[in-house]
Amino acid sequence: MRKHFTISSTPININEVKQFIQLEDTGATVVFEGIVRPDQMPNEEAVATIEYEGLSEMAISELEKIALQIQSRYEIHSIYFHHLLGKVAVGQTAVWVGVGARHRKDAFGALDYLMDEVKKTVPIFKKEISQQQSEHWVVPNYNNEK
Amino acid sequence: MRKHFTISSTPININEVKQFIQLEDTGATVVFEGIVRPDQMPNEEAVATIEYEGLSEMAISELEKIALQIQSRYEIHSIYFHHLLGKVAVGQTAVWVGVGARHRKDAFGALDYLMDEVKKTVPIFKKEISQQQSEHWVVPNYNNEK
Amino acid sequence: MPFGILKDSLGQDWFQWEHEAPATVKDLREWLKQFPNIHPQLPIAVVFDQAYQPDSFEIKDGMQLYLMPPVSGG
Amino acid sequence: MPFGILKDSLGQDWFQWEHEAPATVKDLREWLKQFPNIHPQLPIAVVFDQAYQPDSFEIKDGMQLYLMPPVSGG
Repeated sequence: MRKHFTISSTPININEVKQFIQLEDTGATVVFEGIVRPDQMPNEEAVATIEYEGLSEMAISELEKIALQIQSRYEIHSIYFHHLLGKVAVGQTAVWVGVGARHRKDAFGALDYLMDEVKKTVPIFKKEISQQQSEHWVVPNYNNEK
Repeated sequence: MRKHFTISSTPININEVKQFIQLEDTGATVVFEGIVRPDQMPNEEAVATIEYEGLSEMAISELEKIALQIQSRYEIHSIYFHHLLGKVAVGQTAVWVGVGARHRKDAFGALDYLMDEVKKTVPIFKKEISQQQSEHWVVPNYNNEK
Repeated sequence: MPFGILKDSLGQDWFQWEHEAPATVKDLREWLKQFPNIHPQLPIAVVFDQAYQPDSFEIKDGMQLYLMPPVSGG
Repeated sequence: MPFGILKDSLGQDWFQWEHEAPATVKDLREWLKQFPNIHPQLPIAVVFDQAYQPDSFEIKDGMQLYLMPPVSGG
């Protein structure tokens, strides 16, 4: 299986993902982008930027584990994962993920599974920042009132 | 909801899909491409080209019906669907589909649902053609021996 | 007008169907059974006015219908 | 080294933990309860050597550990 995992501060283009994931007998490619939304923060200010921090080396190691689980569940040709660290403005993509497979259902299933697992174990943390410079750490499944 | 449905003989680029589906508060975009595979035909020759034919006007009308069903099931911002008619060579994309939504699960669900329904009702038909010019109509769920 | 594999099975792009009125989609399906090149297991959909029509749909003089095998796009 | 919201809760990038040997991840978790800025419901993962470590993991002298709140990438 062809794999590419990067945790980086440099944005990429959807074409890079697409070109990487399509191999000779690939019949389905799926590319997901996670984009920063202008959500309302707890203090009712709007998110202007999200700042991501993380442990790159461990993140790659966790992604490798997830890739092994995916290989045992889905027939796929390739995985591409690129997550930004640092500040990402509203409307900008923070994560690009692509999967190539013979069949659509495997590509969809693998990509969905990958993102579910990323949100459980891959050490990346995000802080919402408003135009007025208020900050709010996003902590899933936790009462995040300060 | 922003919608774009085309049945055409002109290929497009993944960027066109991506740009169309990302609106102001979109947090997730998913783009699927269906690509012609070098499968083995019943006579054991390899597919070199697929030729698609279809009823464009009715296809658009069926897509509109599917879009209505999707809107009642998923919260999405946009759908893009572009299917080629005519000959498409191995390794080339025959269909581009994109969905934008606030959340990934809605985008994934809607796109998967759309493709499932397309394969049931949208009047597009495909014929595999080998390098040696053998032809084979693909008829799902049917014993297709000639 | 037949589409896809049906065009090859019938060997022509279109044909005329003559039937004593009243006729339905079900009658048309029965009539199609006479063609030895159409596999009896092949589902055939009948389309009029850009929409699939049920067995009970009444076919009137001069209507242009499409005969469709299972779709295979995507 | 604490990560994410924990860095703000603890007010510093790193700190030293002194404990009579032997100590485990569970002991460390107990010790963290003294910090009033850490919400008692916040799950904290302890990472050593690029991997999550269970409560039973034995912490040895000089180990550099990471304290992690729930991840929120993607």
